[in-house]
Amino acid sequence: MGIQEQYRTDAANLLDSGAVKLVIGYGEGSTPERRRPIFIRSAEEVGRLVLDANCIANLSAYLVPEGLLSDGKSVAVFLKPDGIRSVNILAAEAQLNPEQVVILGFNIDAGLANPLPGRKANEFAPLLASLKSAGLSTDLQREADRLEQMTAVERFEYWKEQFSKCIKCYACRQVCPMCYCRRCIVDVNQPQWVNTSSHTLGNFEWNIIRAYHLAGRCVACGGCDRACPVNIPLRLLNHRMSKEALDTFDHFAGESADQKPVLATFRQDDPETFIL
Amino acid sequence: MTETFEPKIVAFVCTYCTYAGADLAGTSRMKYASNVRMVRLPCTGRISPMFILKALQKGADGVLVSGCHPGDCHFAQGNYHARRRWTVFRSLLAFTGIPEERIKFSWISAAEGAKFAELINSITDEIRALGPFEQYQELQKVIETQSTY
Amino acid sequence: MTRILLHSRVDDCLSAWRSAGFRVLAPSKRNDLTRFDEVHAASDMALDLVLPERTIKDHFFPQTEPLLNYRIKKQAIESDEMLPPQQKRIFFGVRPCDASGLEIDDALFGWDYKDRYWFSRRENSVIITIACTRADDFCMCTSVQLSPDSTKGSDVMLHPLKDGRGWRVVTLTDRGKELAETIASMLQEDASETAPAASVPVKFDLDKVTSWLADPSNFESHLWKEVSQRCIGCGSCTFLCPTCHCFDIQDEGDTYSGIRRKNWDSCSFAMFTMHTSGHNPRNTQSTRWRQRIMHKFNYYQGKFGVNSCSGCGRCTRQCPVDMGITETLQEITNLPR
Amino acid sequence: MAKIGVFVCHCGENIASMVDTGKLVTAISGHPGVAFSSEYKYFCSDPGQETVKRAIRENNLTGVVVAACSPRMHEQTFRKACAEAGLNPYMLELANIREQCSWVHTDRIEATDKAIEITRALVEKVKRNNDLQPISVPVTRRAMVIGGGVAGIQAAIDIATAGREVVLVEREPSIGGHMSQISETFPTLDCSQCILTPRMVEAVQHPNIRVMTYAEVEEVDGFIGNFTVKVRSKARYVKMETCTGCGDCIQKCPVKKIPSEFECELGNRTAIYTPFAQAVPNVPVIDRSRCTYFKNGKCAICKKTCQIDSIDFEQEDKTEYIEVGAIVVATGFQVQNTSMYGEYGYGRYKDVITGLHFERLASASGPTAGKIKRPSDGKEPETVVFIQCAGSRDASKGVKYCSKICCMYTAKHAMLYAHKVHHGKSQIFYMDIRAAGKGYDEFTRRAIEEDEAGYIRGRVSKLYEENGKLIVRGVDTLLGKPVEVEADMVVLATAMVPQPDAKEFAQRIGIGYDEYGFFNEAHLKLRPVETSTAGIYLAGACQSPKDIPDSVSQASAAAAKVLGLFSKEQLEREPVVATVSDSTCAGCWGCVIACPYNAIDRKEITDRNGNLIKRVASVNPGLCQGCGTCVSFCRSNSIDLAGFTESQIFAEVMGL
Repeated sequence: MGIQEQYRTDAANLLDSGAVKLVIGYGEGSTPERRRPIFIRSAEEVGRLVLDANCIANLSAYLVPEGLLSDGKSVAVFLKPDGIRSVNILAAEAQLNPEQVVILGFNIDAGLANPLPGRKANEFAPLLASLKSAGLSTDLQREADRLEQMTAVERFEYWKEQFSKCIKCYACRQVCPMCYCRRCIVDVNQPQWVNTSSHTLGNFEWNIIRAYHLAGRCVACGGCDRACPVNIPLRLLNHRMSKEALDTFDHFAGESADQKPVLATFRQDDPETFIL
Repeated sequence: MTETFEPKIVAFVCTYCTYAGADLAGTSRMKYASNVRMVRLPCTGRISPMFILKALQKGADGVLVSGCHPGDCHFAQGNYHARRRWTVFRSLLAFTGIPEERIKFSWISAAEGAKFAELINSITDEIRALGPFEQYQELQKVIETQSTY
Repeated sequence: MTRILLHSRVDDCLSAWRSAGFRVLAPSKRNDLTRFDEVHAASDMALDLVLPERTIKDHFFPQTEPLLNYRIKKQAIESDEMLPPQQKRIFFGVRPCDASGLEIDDALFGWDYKDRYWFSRRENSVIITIACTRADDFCMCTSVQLSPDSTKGSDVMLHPLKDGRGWRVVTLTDRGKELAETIASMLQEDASETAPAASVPVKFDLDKVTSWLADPSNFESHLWKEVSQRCIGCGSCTFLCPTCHCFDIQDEGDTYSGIRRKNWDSCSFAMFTMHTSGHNPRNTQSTRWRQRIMHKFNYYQGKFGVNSCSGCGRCTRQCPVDMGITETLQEITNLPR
Repeated sequence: MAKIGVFVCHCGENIASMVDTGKLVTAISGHPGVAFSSEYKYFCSDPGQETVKRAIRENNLTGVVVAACSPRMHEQTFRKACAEAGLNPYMLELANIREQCSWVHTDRIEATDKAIEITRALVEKVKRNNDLQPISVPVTRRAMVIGGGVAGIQAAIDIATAGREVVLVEREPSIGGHMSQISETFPTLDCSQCILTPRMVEAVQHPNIRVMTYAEVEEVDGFIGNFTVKVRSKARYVKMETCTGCGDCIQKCPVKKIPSEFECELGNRTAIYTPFAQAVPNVPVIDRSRCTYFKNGKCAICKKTCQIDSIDFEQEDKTEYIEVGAIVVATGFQVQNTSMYGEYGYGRYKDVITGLHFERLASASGPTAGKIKRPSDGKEPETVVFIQCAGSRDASKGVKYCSKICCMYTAKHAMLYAHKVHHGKSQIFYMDIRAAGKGYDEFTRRAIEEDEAGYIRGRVSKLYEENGKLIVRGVDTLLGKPVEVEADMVVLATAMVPQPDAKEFAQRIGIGYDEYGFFNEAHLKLRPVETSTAGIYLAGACQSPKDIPDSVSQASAAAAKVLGLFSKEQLEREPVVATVSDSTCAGCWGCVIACPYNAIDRKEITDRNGNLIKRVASVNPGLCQGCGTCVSFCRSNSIDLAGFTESQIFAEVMGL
């Protein structure tokens, strides 16, 4: 039995047994390659579930809307390792109870979706530990290196051009599992810290502050980057922050559900190379 | 242009150490450059990264963030938290092309009036040499003008 | 009499137009984004796109636009209006859906008060549209009673020739004719056959949709929740839409001076209808999505006699969760009656 | 509409000589919102302050900026003036144009420009200042002292003698702590028991002190002035109320061979026991794990023996909640287990003992009645080797810090040994002799000069047994030669370490601790007896290794802090505290984790019917110290800090 069939069966069993009230998974999209999030509430519908290498979106953001988990019932969700890390962070930040999240875990390798054993976030601890020791994406690092090699002036020009495209649609924020704030900093208007107008200055501020807010929290699912309708390489900003968290503070976002936020904690011997 | 460029520098400081250190420089009648404008806060822990961005928007050519030495924080831990935030935010700014030379961080205690005066002078010299932060200021100028079509 | 413009003469046209004081914008690709941008040569253009990612709306109703600047004085506040420049522009290689979008929005920006920002730009612009010979999975102009060679909103229509050498030129308005005169010498008489327009299948039944939407009992239909379940509430569909036109007015500045700006806003945003009291009449994504559909295919129709959709399909094409107008209207079409 | 008054002070010539005050007044009077401006020679003088007050009244000013010296100088002066004129004192800002302007610049034009900018920015800030009222917190004027060693006893007596109630909680069956185990004390060699026992009795008999022994603090809730402490009194199986402490039960108890903890296992105790003869209270406890009755239901000899029926096998642990306004933590220390030093043979050779063992051997009330007898065969040792820093100052195996007392007690041990075994020879391996303290260096000199303690500067590399002798091999670094000493007994100057459960205890009561588990003071130099949690104070070796005089001083200092807090019924606090916006807080608890003062709690928001809507952070103004660390952590800007609000800072920066 392929993974898709297996997980359809698992989903049906979970729903039938009442173990979960909802399965959040992937369905056919509007083109053959596209997959879209779908919500399955009865075992009869599991045939709509699709699982293959095109299922790349991190569905964990659908776990946090208010009210979904407040009845104490469980929800099953298809998650890649990045999504499992998101669930850990959401749990660490008290946005959900990981006991209520049944994970249908998979990864994509060589164009195939493969099952990952485990059902609850904590069962994936060894997997996440191995991801941490494997380090951050070398592909992203190569892209980031290209920027790092520029002069500051060139880098500023690069980002100025990129940010000038931003239309402040906030797709990056909306698609992000970590952006669960009831009120985003950009919507604070007393005082208006971030210029909401989508001119380059306002866009600069918005994109910088969002990256900062994701420091030590981004799991590199790439959701924002794909969602951006104007193709700003947001992944690079987030990668830079992840690198800082990992290299400097040994913090790998979402390693466990009791991980403390990297910016709400400290060590007395945190390195400081730049303070005069 | 014969007039030398005088940079505008905004400093965000904690009241217990760096602000007091600056006061000490004053009571000791040390002399330093007049380019820095201080914003007094209770603790470096109160200094949000947005402050730095707003200072840049207001045309600052450089920013200084300063507080108590590690272990000396009046609030015990505020500067440790601040240090982490600075580490992260500073690398982000550098990555987006805001030169590290323009965003300075320091520990200056209430006893270090001389260090304060020297630092202000050296930062002012350094940023004067860098020239105005035109790239960022350009962003502000652009929004003050109507689009070209 | 038919005249054609050969691809090889486009550069000549550009110089002629430029010397006549026009700025020419065409689809181009810059910094990983396809959009209308100023071009100086045919090689700058990306005319083979089905559609650029962004619409020409951006150049008539910019995402952020200063309205006035002000200076806070001790006793009073001084202000000066900031009007758009009177720059003559040519939009070359517009698609029929985007061109139609402009005409759809003319109704909105001119019904009680003629929006100076919109119309001064409209009046200074000539729209040269290229009929579509290709479409993609998301195109749906035919579903909203337009077509791949619709002339709505265009001043000049270019029909690609079958042999791919150029376009047949059809002038549609006085402004279009005037413009064609400026390049008369670069056009040639030719009877070459034009390529067939793209075939764009009809995806939903607009009449069924509009009558269903007009029925007040469907306002609370369970359909709204179902179709919007995965909507994440970003504004990308509205901001990439050639007809969406909601905006917000913001003052931005420091202690001493500032600028009042008109910024795009989106009915998808939770904050869009947030009252100061904290009450939000559209407090769920389904009510916001319903508003968007209702506005486009019911209210706008009722007020201006036209639907506020030109069928470009960007809402689905660029949706982060593969949603969009087409799917909802198909669902409505397929409802049992 | 803001009506701001700006008062530009000349400070004699201090400001006026470098800042063109007239120009400053002109510039600022043209600034939006400035309703009044004036300059004067000395605004801090009485007539100057009168001018300010009059201007406030006559112009109905809503805020005041005094452009003068540092707020650290005269903020309070002008706040008071504002209050006297009917303006909220927090509607004042001081523009520092002296210390940070006129005194440090040399160009009058530049200085004037800077003064104008500074003043303007603060006008913008003060426009957004809010009326603030001092926070007043009711104070329960009863203290709890946790730990009944010498520090705890001292703190309790000091507080009680000043007239306040104290609850002294000790987890052992008797108060007294480590000091009661000590034989004589340096540098005076007076008997530890002799000086401590009267204090123990005083504590237990003090009308204001309630002593709870054999009791554990389980939880601390609340905040300064208003703590609720959950205390569990462990079952003693002996009725405190009736027991007379006659000791008959102890005499008759058949289980006699239990190594006594108090005697460092050099002596034995029974299953029903008091840790030592002078225990306070002198009421025994039954060691349930060793008692035959509890094991198999038989025996109960103690119950039969007791003439007043004070044995109660049915007793259970009792939990009570005690309301207190302040807490003194005096939980003391432990000695490090030195068995990790294979080279010293501790645990392997019976005659390698710790300093605390030696105290018991030397104690007149100890297992050997004060005779120095080695544990293996009870023989009097002819040669004793003392090894200092057996654990301290050793980052690789022991602890990095200096335990501070070992140099002194080793000298004392050598002395006591010399006094008791006149022909005995003592050899002390040491790294440095740290004898800073009143009479301390004299004391070590006496050990060397009068009592002939042989000090060898060097480390011990190996220790082994040969022919009934302990061979101590080391190096004398002063001579640069290896040395070998044949000893009959070896005493290790073991490190002082925190209680094994110190970290967990600190978490439970909400105070900080260092990498070892010593509790953190709020400020090492300036607030050494306070913790970062307001209302909780430290005394004694739970904070860092300390000797008796230091522990007692700190205990009295802590008592003084408590009494200061208890001097008023209400605690008045600066209103510079954080507040949370319930409507926007997402409940991520980052602020809760970041707060250095544990001042942020989780609060439940419920609807009218009591159904939970959400959980949000909530700042306890009694605990908040106003650092603002939470504010800059909060991603959604849902926390703000009074006096330094986001709006104020924004306006200040945008006004520059």
